[in-house]
Amino acid sequence: MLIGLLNIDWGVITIMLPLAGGIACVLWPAMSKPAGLISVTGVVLAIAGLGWRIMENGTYRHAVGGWGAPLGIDLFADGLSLVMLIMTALVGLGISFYAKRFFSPCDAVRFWPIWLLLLAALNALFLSADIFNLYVALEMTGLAAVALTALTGRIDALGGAMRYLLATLLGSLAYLLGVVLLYHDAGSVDIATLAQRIEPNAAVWTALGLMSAGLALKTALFPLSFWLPPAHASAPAPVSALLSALVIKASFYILLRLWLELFGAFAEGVSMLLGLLGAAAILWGSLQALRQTRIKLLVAYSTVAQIGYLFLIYPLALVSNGMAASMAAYLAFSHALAKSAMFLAAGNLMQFGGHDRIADLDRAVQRLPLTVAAFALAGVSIMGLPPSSGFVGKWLLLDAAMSQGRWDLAVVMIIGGLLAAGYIFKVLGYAFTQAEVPHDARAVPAEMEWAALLLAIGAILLGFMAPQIFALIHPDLAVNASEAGTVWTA
Amino acid sequence: MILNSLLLPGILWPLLLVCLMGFRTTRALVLPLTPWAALPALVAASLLTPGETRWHFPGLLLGSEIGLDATGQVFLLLTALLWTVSGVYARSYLRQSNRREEFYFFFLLSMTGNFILIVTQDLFGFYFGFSLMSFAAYGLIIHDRSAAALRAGRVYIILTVIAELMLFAALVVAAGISGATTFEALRAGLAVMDPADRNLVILLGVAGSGIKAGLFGLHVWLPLAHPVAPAPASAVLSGAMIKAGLLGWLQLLPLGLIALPGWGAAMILLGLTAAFYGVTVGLTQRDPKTLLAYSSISQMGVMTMAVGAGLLMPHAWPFILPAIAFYALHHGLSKGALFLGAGLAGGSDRRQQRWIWLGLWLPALALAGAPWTSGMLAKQLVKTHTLYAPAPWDVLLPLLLSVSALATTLLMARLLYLLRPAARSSTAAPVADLIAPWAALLPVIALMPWWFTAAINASEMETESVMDSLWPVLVTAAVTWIVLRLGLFRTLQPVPAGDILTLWTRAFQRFQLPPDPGSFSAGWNTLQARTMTRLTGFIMAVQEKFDQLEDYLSRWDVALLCAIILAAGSTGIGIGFIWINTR
Amino acid sequence: MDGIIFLQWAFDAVLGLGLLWLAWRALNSSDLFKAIVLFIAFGLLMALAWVRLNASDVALAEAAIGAGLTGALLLAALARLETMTDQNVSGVSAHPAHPPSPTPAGSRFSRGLLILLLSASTAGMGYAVWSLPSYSTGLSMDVAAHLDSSGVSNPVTAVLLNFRSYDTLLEMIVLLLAVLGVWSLDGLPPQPEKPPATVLETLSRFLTPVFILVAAYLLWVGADAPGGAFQAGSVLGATGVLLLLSGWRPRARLMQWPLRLALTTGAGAFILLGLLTLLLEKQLLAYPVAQAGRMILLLESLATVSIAATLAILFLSVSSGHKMKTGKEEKE
Amino acid sequence: MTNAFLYAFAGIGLFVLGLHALVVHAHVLRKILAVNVMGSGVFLVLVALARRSGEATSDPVPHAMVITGIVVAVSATALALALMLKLAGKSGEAVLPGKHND
Amino acid sequence: MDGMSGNAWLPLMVVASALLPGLIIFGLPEEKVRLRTVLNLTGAFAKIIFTGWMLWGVYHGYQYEIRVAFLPGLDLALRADSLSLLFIALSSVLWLLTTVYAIGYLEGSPHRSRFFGFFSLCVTSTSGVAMSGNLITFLVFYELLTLVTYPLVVHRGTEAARRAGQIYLTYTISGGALLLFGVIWLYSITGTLEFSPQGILYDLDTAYYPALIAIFALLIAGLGVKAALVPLHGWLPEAMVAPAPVSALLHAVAVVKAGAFGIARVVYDIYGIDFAAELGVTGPLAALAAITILYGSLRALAQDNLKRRLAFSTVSQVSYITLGVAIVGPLATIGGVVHLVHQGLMKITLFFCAGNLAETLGIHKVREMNGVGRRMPWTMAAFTLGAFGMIGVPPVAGFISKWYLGLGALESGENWVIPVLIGSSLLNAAYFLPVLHRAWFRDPPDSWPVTRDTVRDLGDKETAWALLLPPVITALLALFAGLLASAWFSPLEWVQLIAQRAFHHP
Repeated sequence: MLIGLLNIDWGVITIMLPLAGGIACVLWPAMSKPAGLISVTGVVLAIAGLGWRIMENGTYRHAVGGWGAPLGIDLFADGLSLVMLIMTALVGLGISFYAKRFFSPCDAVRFWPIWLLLLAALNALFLSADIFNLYVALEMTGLAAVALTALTGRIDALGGAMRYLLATLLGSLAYLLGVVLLYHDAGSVDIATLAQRIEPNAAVWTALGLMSAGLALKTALFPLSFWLPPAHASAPAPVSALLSALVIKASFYILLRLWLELFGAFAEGVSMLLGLLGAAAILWGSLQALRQTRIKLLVAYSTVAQIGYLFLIYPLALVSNGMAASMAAYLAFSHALAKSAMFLAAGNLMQFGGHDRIADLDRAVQRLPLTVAAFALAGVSIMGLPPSSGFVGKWLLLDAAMSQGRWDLAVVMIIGGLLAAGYIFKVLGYAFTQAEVPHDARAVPAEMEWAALLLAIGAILLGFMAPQIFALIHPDLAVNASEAGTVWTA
Repeated sequence: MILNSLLLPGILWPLLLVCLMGFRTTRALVLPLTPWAALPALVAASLLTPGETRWHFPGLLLGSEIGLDATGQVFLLLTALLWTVSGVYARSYLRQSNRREEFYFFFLLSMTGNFILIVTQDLFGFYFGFSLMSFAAYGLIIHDRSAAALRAGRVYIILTVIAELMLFAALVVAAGISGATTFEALRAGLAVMDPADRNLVILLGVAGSGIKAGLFGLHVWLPLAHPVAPAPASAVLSGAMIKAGLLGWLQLLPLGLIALPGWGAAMILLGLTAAFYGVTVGLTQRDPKTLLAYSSISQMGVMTMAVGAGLLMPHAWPFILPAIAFYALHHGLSKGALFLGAGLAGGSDRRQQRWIWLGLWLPALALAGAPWTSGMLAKQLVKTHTLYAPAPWDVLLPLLLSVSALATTLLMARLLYLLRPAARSSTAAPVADLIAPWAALLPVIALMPWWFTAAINASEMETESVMDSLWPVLVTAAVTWIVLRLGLFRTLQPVPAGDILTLWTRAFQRFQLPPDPGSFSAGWNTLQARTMTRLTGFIMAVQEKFDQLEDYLSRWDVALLCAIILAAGSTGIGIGFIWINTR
Repeated sequence: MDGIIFLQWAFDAVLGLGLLWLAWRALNSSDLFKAIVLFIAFGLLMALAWVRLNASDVALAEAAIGAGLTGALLLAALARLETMTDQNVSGVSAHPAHPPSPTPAGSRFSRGLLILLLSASTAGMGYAVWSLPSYSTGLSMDVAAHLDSSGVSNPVTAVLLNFRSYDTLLEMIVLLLAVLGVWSLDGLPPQPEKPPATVLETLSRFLTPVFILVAAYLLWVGADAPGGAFQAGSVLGATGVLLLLSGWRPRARLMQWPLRLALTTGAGAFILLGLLTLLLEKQLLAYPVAQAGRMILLLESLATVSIAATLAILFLSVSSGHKMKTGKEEKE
Repeated sequence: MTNAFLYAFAGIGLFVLGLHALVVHAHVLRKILAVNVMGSGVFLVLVALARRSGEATSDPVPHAMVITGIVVAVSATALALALMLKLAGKSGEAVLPGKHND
Repeated sequence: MDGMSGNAWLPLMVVASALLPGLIIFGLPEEKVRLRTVLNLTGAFAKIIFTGWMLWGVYHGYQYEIRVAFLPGLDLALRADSLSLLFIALSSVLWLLTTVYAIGYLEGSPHRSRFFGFFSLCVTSTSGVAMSGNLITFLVFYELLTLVTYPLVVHRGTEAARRAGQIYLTYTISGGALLLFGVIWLYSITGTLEFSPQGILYDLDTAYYPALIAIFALLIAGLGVKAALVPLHGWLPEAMVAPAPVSALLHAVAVVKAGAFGIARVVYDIYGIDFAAELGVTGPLAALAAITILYGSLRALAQDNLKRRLAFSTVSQVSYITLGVAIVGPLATIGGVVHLVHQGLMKITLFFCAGNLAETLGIHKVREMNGVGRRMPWTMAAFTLGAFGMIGVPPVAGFISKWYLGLGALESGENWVIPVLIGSSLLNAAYFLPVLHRAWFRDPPDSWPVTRDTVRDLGDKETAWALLLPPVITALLALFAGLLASAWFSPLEWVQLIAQRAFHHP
């Protein structure tokens, strides 16, 4: 029995379980909350099972319907997918426990089914090895995300959601046109098959351009980030956390996957372009974040900046370093933990003070210590200060940049860190001081504080797990404590 | 040997008392002991055998050597005696003062410093003692808190700090080059050092110690500080502490090892200048204590000259050294007695005042070098060896010394005139307690030359010397008589105490960077503020542009245009690539 | 023969140009209502194109969904919009309206740039398409090879419900998500009931049974010929739309459990079947060859119900802002 | 040679027309129309190019994909319309709001 | 390195001895005073014990090292060598005293759990900085130090505190960024960041030299912020709004010393002193240090706020360490490195005393200090010792540092250093002696400017014991560090061991 349990195909479960949970929520709205929590917890366990399997047997592949690629659709997971799944599960778990107390019963019945379907979509996306299936998963993700964004029904949320929906649809269509071109060029939508058949010709290049632009739009790469701040800032806090931590990672993941498997080999020029935009994103997002007077907008702009770091991987790691997958996974994971913690903390502050004006934080540090601690710890990671995962990620990027002589990018990263420190501590500074007009404060449930704090702690602890994560993605590249005598490369 | 080992407890005893004064419970207990704090050191100094005592403390500071040679013993004796007498004197002198405890606190600290600098033979101990004494003496000088005292204190402390630093520089350079930690090694090192380095060390050393010793040009603090301090403090300042500078020279300079004619000449010149200058300015003074201070400058000039002679004639040093030591002893005790006596003068009891005045004649005559006094012996000792000096000093020095003796005598006459019983009056008569310690000093002064001649088997107390030393007294008597008859000094305006200090301050004012550090700071702040305003304006403008740009980029059409550009650009890169390849 | 080919070419060319022209008119007409009508016409023309491309399944879906339902949704939304904003919004965007821009010059510049870029993009994409090999079978060989074991003989249905049934599963979820998303936007302002047009009422009374029959037929035939769950569902959905248009409203009781069940039944069936096959065959949605046909029919039937319910409810929500009672409000 | 490329070009044209409208029109309803036209264009390319295998055996996989796509499109359209109506109900006009809503 | 290795866990224990109490304290409710005190003191004593153990071990040639994989090719390494132990020993002793002081200082004030929590984390970071076995570990702890000190700086929660906090961060984070940049650049050239006695660069190709010079500049700029090198010192006076124990431990010891210590590490163990001299970077560094020494003192002159005056004094004094490091030669090294300890002892004394004045009598300004020596003789006695130490008067420890610096300057022919030392002492005297004059020789005012709502009921006591003992003890330590400088247990002796190991490597 136990053996049988272990042999369950956990990969499929990670998709089916939240789907079933979502449908259960639709059928029995009153059961939304328990169904949701059970599903999310189940997904965590399933991903643990999947991870165990991948570590035992190497990459995971499941031919849906038994047909196998290219006729059927394959589910596929390697270390990169696994880390993304783990990221989704852990962040999702944290946000779920937060949402448990955040939403009023009326909102809860609307939130849970959509969130569970979103979770399923994300898992499906990270597990997919089929570019058309990725399109469907992407659309699922997008629609669910838009629906969640508009959840409050406030006008700013609606406007943000509208923008977001149109942007995401456009992005999907561009991606789909790319899929079309690739399919007709190579006769398959399976990534592995495509990888064997693809050659750099006009169709492939056009597909590359369309897909890059579409996915960059969905990932909100500067200057296509115009939709992100309004959407992420106006959504309810747990939703903002989901959007910033997970949803943008979905399109980023697809782009990265395409690059790793299909385009990376020949699209060096476009890599440079993406890197350039990434650098611009870092600067612009950070500067804008610095200009904000409201926490959630600040955090949203911070996301714009952090996305920039993700795109620096293209010129740095993809081209010559060979560490792209692990670095991307690590950075994405790190950002997901930190940013979700930040948004949740911002949500707490909003609930606590009834607003999110930075200048009016009014001694939050004393009255809401856990939340401020969460914000601070997450901020440490965002700033890229040690000891945190953000630091490790930035270090890796910097290392890659320096070893390739990419001074410009290194300097941008450093400046980005400084600006990040500026906007994080802008918030923290006001959290210590008393506002001119003291406000009444409402209580914040302990679960909500702890959810934010635990995610933030996760962002810190992840900083000490870089070797493990890398080992997961590059099993051949074991990172161990070196002997005192070190390698000389000079 | 056992007697020798009394030295350390003797020296540290005042320090222990200071520490005990810190605790409220023990303070009352030790206060009665404080006047006698120097007594153990005096006993130890008089009992020990010089040259035998040498202790090495490797753990202390950077390795300490403690020991005494004969010169040191003389210095210690002098110092301890003077501190004891002054201490006892102060007990009564400050009976009414509410700052008695404070006085004793600094008194003991200075005393400790003074003792330490005498008994340590290493650089660090000396420097430590020197510093301790110097800084603690500040408390004695400004004891009265009068404006004059505070001013004197300020001048004193500034010069002290400068002295400290010069000495530090001298020591560190000398030690750095020679590797020495003891003065013995240091002197030996200096003797073989590169002349340029040596000159630097000597310059710094002479100047650094010279400030304490009242070297001409650096003496300005003396006439300010000595008069304003309480009489017992003045006594030790002028009698004992001033000798620390002299001792510094003796320890630091390579005396007796090599001839340094240039330095010798310089010091002789400085000494002579001081000797005459001190008298000249002193004569114009009306305050007896100021006059005494100038007298000290003058007398220290003589000793400076002797040191200079030592630099000229290394071979004669073994003879000059005892002369200097004795001169220091003589001057210290006499000057101490005079300061203490000056503190007694002015009582309302006429009879008592007359006796005190008569008592003051002894140290005054001694300083003047009258026959059979210590002064005569001291001057003779110094003069004897100047005869062997290279030309022109062999002629000039004895002559000038004689003239200086005359000058000193005149100064003493002036002093006695100023202190004459009718000249001053105050309400309260000094009590017996106050007179006793002073009186105790007088026989010592009187007997000192005899003891010393016996000790060194000298023949200076002979008739020739007597005759030599008699004429200044006679001349002075005559001059005094004439002056008094004619009333010449009535209208004389005293040179302000500190004389050339005005020059100093004026010079400094010219070169002072900002007159007040506050204004420097204020200017800095305005500059900062102005820069900040300009910067803020600039930043605001940039921020506005930023916001506009962000609004522009957030426009739907612009953003989509960017997306199209990205797509087309990415494709274009590739297609262009293909196109190039196919060509 | 040449003449026929030429005629075909000419027809195709005209059709293509017609599509472009209609699209252009629809997107740039001065009146929104006209734009939507043109869009519906465009959809119908698209269906024709699908037929020309041998894609009857797509043609059916396009006609029902792309033109029909989407058009209905658009019209309903426009109607609501007009009542809501109390003005004739149709004429609002007579010209391609720009958001106010800082300088007209900048605007002209960006418009020029846009045209330039779009032309370049068109050329680029056209070239990319042109550069594709002129002969390619895609996956048709694979499909043909496995058609026998798929349980159906219509290759499109085979792909949809067997080879790539996983896509279809996710698609059902997308539909569900659309409903959930629309529902979560509750709180639309109240909407005065319009008296149903009598003509429409009569028409719908007459058409409803016919449509249901057509749907059943499409579903049944989907296994072998063009047709299937989506087409059937959309026809069924269109029936619902017609009924709704004619003023029919489902009873409140029907709007609760039964509706929810109807909405989820397709996806639920997929999931249950998927899990079942996972348990039995160790593979998600791997039907045993013998049962494949039946299973597909079952799935299709349930999916049809879901699709129909979804489309109808979407229309209902958009057209009348009907509030789906949520859990809490239920109790109130 | 079939009519595949002809329709594919038409599809490209539709895509670009839709894109143009999406960029230049302010009214959300027009944007929704534009997205739909773009989608149709993509579908057209997808199916048209499947015709390259010849008259008889058209590739069924793109057909299935397009059916999927059409369903996705209608779902998205419904959501977009609902959102638009809600937004118009709150703000009084069906255009995209500016960047910041505070 | 004779390869003997002791208990590898000891360095970790030293770090944990501060970390664990800190973490527990965060969770303690405000009113658990006793438990918190016990935790604090236990940690402090445990740290002293572990440190003592390691001191013994290192003296006998053992090595303590623990490392754990952190990044590809880079480990987090904690290693106790003689230099790190010097810093550790200083910080552990002063931590204990400051803890006692802080307990007294903060008695009855709010948010103590937070305060002591961050306080302990700060000590943790300092320990980590001290025991870093490579530059990456150093960087980690160095940045951590920045972060955990921020809440202490803004502890009071006033607008002034917030602004000071922003300034503090602006400087330190920027410094951290420069440091990071330098480190990563260095890493890209060398592929290693291990501290090693001769540095890790000596056999690099000369083509790298320009880059190495630039890296040096970056590293020094990064470290110089914390070490308050002019013109990167601006944060230090501002950060004085923090509570006195914070100013005392952090800004006189932990933070600024972390910077100075880092400079020492970079010069000795990354570049290697000989290589650095060959590269020609030590001269400019020494010049910069000299400028800082003089500038800090000049600015201190003009400050009326006592803590600000002390802060500028710190700016000046900490650069002695840098100066000593930058002058190539064992004697200067001794002078610089021993000043790490000496300055720490003296400056913490001064800050403690300033805190006492503020806490007991509400005195914040120099001009309010009239006659305070009479009211608080022990405090002012300690202050006086500290001040004289700063001036460089024997036998207080400062003299020893200056002496060795002077000797070192002569040894390596950098004669210009001596005037700098003299000038600095002069200025030190100029800004300390007037303070002392006021305190001891002016008449006290009729009433003290007590501003606190609730004045402590001290009776006729000078101040609370917990406030009085620490400065007196540190003053005595400073005194004996100088007086017994050559004794076997003195910091100087230990530093000579360091210098010996640094300069006479096999």
